[in-house]
Amino acid sequence: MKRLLVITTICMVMVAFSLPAMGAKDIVVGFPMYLSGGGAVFGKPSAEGAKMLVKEVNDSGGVLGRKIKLLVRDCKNSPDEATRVAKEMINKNNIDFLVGGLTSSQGLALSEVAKQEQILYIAPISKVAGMTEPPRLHKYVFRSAANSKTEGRSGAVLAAKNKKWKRWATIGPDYSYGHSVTAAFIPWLKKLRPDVEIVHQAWPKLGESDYMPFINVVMASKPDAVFGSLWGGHFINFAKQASPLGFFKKIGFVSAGEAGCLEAVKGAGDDMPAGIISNTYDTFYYPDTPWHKAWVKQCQAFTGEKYPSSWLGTGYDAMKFLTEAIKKAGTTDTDAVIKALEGLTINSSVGKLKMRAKDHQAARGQYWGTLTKVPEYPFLILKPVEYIDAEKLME
Amino acid sequence: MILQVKNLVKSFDGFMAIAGVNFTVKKGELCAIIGPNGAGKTTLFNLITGHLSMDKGQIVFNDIDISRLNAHKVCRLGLGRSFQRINIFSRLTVFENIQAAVLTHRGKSFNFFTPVQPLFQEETHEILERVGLQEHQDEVSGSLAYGFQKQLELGIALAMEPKMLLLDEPTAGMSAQETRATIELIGEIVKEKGLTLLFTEHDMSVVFSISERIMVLHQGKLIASGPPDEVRANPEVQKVYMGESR
Amino acid sequence: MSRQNWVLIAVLVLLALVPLTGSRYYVFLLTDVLIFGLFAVSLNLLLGYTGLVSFGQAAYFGIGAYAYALLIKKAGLTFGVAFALTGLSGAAAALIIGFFCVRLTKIYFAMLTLAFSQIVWAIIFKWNSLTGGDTGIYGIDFPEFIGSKTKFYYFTLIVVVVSVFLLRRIVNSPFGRILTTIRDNPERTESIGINVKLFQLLAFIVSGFFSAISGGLFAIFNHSIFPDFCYWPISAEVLIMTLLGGMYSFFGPMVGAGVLLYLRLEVTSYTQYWPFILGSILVLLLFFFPGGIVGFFQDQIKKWRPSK
Amino acid sequence: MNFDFSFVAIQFLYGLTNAMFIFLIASGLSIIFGVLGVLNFAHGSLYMLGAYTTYQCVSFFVDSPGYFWWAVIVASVTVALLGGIIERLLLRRLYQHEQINQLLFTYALVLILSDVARFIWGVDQLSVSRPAVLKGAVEIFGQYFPKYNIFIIFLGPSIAFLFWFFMLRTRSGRMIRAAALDRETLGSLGVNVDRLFTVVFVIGSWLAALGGALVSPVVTIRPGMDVEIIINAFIVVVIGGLGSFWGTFLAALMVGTVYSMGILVFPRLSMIFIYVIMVLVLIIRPWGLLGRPLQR
Repeated sequence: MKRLLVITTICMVMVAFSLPAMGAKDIVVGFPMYLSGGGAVFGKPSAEGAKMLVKEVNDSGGVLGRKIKLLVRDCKNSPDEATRVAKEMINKNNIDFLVGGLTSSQGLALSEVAKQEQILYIAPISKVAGMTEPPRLHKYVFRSAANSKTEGRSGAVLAAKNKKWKRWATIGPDYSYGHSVTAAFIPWLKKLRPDVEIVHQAWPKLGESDYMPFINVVMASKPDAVFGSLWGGHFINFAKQASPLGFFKKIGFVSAGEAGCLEAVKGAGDDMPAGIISNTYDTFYYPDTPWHKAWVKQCQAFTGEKYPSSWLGTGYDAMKFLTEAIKKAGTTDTDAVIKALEGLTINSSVGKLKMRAKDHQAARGQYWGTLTKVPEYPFLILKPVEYIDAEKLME
Repeated sequence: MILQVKNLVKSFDGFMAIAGVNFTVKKGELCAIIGPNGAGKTTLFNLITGHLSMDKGQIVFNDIDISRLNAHKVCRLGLGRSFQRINIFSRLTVFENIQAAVLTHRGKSFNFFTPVQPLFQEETHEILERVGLQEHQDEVSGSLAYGFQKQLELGIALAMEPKMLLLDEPTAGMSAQETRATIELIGEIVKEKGLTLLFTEHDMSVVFSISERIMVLHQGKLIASGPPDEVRANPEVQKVYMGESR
Repeated sequence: MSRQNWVLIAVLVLLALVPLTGSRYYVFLLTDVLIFGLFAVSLNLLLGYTGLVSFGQAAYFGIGAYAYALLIKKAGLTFGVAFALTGLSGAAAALIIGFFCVRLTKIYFAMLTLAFSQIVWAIIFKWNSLTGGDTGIYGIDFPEFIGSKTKFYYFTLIVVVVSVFLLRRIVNSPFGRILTTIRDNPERTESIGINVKLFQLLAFIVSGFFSAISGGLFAIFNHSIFPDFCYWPISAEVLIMTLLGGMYSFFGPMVGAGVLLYLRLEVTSYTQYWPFILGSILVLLLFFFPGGIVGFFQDQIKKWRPSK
Repeated sequence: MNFDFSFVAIQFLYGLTNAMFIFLIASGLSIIFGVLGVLNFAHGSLYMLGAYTTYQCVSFFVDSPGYFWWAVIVASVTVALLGGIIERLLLRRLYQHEQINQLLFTYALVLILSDVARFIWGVDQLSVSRPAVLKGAVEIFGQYFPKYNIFIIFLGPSIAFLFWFFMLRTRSGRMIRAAALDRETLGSLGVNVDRLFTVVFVIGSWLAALGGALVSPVVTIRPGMDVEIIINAFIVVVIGGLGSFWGTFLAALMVGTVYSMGILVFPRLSMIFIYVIMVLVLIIRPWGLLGRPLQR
């Protein structure tokens, strides 16, 4: 009897909670993000970055006199979860806009939700090129991240600089991102350097914990250099296992997938190989300009960390595109905001950033450089580092 | 001859459980199999009813070779069975237990959409009455008293309208009073329906009171067979069985 | 008509009226609940009625979803044909997989069902050209005649009600009664002349059929499908729904699906530690309410009315 | 591509290393199933906790000599004790329940422990350095092969052998084997079955945690590693035969080497090979390579 009473009470409380909050005039943005599991190390700072922008905007009076309300939800590592969470937020929380998703398949999944539900979606991280290309391109999807095509091609630009690297191998996770970035890299490299050949392609599954057999096969094919697209923890795992073999000493390595980001260099510790060429979304130590310094300060203040994650920029930029577009449109009407977004240029974490009207893809380049040990930092940084502009690499 | 067992052999991991057993049972006969614990009685039953597959030998029931048949086929030929440990459908009611057996016996088990409840009410009640459980028909069988569960098990066996009954220790775990009542019930039913009975039993007074013939199993072999008095007088039986006195 | 049937009709009428409230939240939630409810009830034909712990039921859900999507998008079939074949695809897969599984018992059975579902998942994941690999199949639109969320809700309601009605007829049929005897005591069932393995296989096929139907419905509801539909956490989730509601009552799994989906929707709004909460609910359930929600209320009712 | 013999041999050795890790995890899973009859989904969680605790201990002990080994010992024992507590306080009460309840309880543990780890250690990728003596690589067949991997290749069989010795030659070992064969009889012989179950669960948990501790220098320690490993461990245990110790060893060797050699032949389909082996085993010998068929 007592138990019955307890259960009834619990039920009533729950029903009370579920009554939709009425009267909110906030602009509600749904932000599904990979927050539990292996990719959470990037999902978390990305969500932080979005929150930082929201705080910045709300502190200065909001947009159109309305506050932004950001709903961050965990969507684990699967596109299935991302779809479900997004649909829940659309139907339950009546979100006005959708931003988020981490893996490429999540980006594609959320893009599909946006199309079906006719809600504006901005992808802050997912890179798979196909998302902003026909047939999957549609009017509701935008991407503030770089795409795999520009990433792969910019990698090729750096790779082509070393004339000694003729025999190439690739290693990438066996899923959409790995395939698409590698597919962008190879033809561009061959275009720049017709004399190179691809001697082996390794495709470990996403989340592989044992790269040793793959490393061995790659080494057996005797390449001069390897193009990798293992990101985040996957790269750390790979590096930890490859380092003892002298892999990075013998073979050049060009790594897409933000292997040069702070999380990776800190996570790998001793095993992070110096001398490899890699990229990152942005950095807190470069460029040395006043606006970038101010931005880093903002990040430091917001996170309370001395070396803030470079991934803050992903969530920040996507949200900035959205809020700027709403400002420009003067309304939250989806069609009007879409119009406003097309061709919009914002002041992003990497400087001026333009959302192309043609394919809803931000013309975003990448910081590339060589991982180097410097006395100022307790970890490797990209030095020299350059920002490779995307416009030249995009169609 | 309703049952013929020829040269039956079964071993588990090299242990000879049944080492060449031969016997026959006549129609209408009341036979007991006795033997010390571990003599192979239950294994023998399991071999006959197809719950275990034999290594060698042949079993003929009612002129049909059942040596290689599965348990469910054997039982359809009219060989009813009860088990040493309680073996009923414990989450179902008493009525449903019996009714399930009636259903399969009447070939209705492949019916997917007819409501089951009204089927074979009469037949089921008849059996419930016969085993004295009509009072308890709506109780969940798993919560019945032990003796009732044993009766229910008998009822399930009877619902199949068998020609022959194999009862494995039908009074195991019963009080003296329950034992007597159960034995009387079995005796009555067997006579009334003209059944053949083959049973195992540890209670010697029960064995000698109703059996017409007794077979003694020891270490997987039959060492004696005959009317109760003859078996009782057999010196070898006395040595291996009675001598153990338990 | 019995009291239970009156209650069911009342619930049905209420469900039919929900879209009139104009709340897209409830329509969304209930569509989801109905689909997973059907999935859980079809699993429970194995779990609660036949005593078979299938730990790979997601396979048939996923096969249903992919079969529907492929038949519509690649084979270009009309909706009616594709939807009918969806159920059959699940039944066919269950026939093949079940043939091997029913030879085993208990935990071995559970392991084998799990193994097969992982294989189904791996095939779908790796067969890029057909299934789209990790990115799945997208753009599965509502069929024309149910071209809105409300219409799809009614469509789902009808399909689920018909399916559940059929399943209920099956569990109350002689066949269903035999399944319960197998659950309680497979050995004894054999001794009343039943080919136990055959009956288990039949139950497996029926369950696979309706699981695939729910998968097909979910494919339309979700508009895109992913290999994760076949992945083992989905199997675990539907098992939890079933136990939460109560595996020994016919509608228990439906209730479990409703409670779990609703809870998840609410809890995830407040915290990202939903797995922790789900785990704790599960532990409480196992230790204090082993009969599930419906089982618990049935017990309470029995206590108030000791004998009938 | 043409492969030298040396590369194939090295590839095989990598397969062996992986096999030994899987073996450590799977053997614990297998012995718990063999004796307690519980299929422990949370085994992967104990492995993950082993890795996290090792990380924690390494940061505590980092200044003392041989800190890595102390960390491994302290971490694995701590997690083993946690396993014991879980068995004593919770799992024990479910032995009388249906098997599905035990299965779901261990699944609930997976959910709870993953969030507890996330709560304590966050979502960052953590890493532990290899112990000083095992840094670097040695030359085998003209190729470099990491010292740490050699250590693991030798450690696996040693543990298998010690275990085998324990099971065959000691009284406790004989009791465990007897318990795996027939629980009821053992109880009637006056053995304290309750305590035996706890001991077995602790041993199993220890093996899982040891796996986690030893793997920590090779991979990143991160959320999600629990679920990744448990699937592989299940596959191995199924192929080898539930509850069969040597079966687990054999299956781990098979899975580890087939996977790494498969990469040489069909780089993308290596995982499928493993599943195919599993299906074949299940169809031909459902009780596994060295398991015993179930009577009834």
